[in-house]
Amino acid sequence: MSILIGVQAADFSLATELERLEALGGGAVASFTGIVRADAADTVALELETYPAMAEQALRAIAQTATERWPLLGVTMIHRYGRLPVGARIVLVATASRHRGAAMEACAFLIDWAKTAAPFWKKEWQSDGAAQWVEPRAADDAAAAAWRAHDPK
Amino acid sequence: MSILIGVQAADFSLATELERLEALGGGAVASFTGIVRADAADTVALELETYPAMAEQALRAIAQTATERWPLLGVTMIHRYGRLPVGARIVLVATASRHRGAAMEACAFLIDWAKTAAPFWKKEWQSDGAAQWVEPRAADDAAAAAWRAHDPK
Amino acid sequence: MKLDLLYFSWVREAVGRDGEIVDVPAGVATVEDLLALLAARGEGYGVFATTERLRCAIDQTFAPLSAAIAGAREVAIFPPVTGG
Amino acid sequence: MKLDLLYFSWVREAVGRDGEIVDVPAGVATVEDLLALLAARGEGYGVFATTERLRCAIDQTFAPLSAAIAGAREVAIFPPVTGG
Repeated sequence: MSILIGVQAADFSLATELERLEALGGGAVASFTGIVRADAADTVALELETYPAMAEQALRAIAQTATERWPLLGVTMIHRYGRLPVGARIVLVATASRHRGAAMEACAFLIDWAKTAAPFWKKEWQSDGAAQWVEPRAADDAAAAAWRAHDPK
Repeated sequence: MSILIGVQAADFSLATELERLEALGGGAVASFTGIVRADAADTVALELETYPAMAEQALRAIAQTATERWPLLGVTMIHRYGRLPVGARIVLVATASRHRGAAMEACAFLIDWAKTAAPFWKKEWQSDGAAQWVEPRAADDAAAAAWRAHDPK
Repeated sequence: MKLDLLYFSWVREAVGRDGEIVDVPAGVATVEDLLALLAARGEGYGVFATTERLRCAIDQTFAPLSAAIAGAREVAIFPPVTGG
Repeated sequence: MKLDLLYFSWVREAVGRDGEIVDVPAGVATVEDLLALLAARGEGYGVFATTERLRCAIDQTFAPLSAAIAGAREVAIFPPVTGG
């Protein structure tokens, strides 16, 4: 099992990260990338705050849980922090498996859990300089909770 | 809606393809890559045969169906043909959406349907020069059939 | 009626060619009828008798073997697909 | 008992600092007790009274607010996470 965790300000390379998973010989690689979206018309950036000492181990625990639930060969989770303009990548979760269903399901699990079980907070910056902290979404809690009841294939 | 379909012998660039989807402004990009896996110890390559006149429109019809079932901003499906050694990419399906669930579900749909509704046939080549056509898998038929009964979010 | 036939995968290999033009006689109404006609040629064409293992496309759209071929220009015969 | 406190997101902004070392008096057994102690300082510390909006981690592991702090070195107080 190959687990790669990144908590970083810098952007990452999709090619590098996915090729690392492709090379594990599994035949199936799935990925999800989250990008800063202009939710309100005047959002110009998201600021991602993290708890540095905790973030990497929280992501690693999520990845570890995924490897216990699905037959995975590799898991990559990279989460950025700092001020990220609209269009910038925030997070990558990606998996390698021999089975496409396992790769894709685990990927959905990883991002759902990253949203509720990793210490990151988002602040939305507007063009006029105003900013507000993003409120947690009930749908995100529900998505994470659904996996607790879920019996993976 | 941006649909990109490729039926080609050449490899593709994950960075190029995924960045195109990221640029659509949706905030969520999901992908699945299928790679030639050494199933038996002595498989050295897969040979992918296609029905060229039909393949692109069959993939386009699958992509179109996905856009009708999920709120997508973009769909990319690239399927290679020819002799592909172990480790080579065979297929990429990727989606962009405002919603991570839609992006990931549609991605799973696209690959499940590509396996049963696009005119490609795989032949497995062994190191001793022997080769056999891959038999269709009942599990693939079941996965595709499940989507017909599935009510997307 | 002239019809373009295309063969793929082990159908192509059994027949020894990737397609041909056939002159469809009267009374051959469906792909199944066509398969029976081809199977009757014997030798490699015997592959067309294994209808439960065969699939087809008419003018580049998947169709059941029971589909009518009237008006068709191109019929492709192949095993179940295994791509992806 | 000396304890490192860390504040994140709008907790940090309300308090005006990203953490501090507190000397935990006897009788303060849980994170909830600690929050009450902090809230009693008033002003920006009033944020610690909004316990239903607060979450915590003890020594870098998520914990319920009812968790005991005996033996802890670092307690972080923050709103529900919104990353990903």
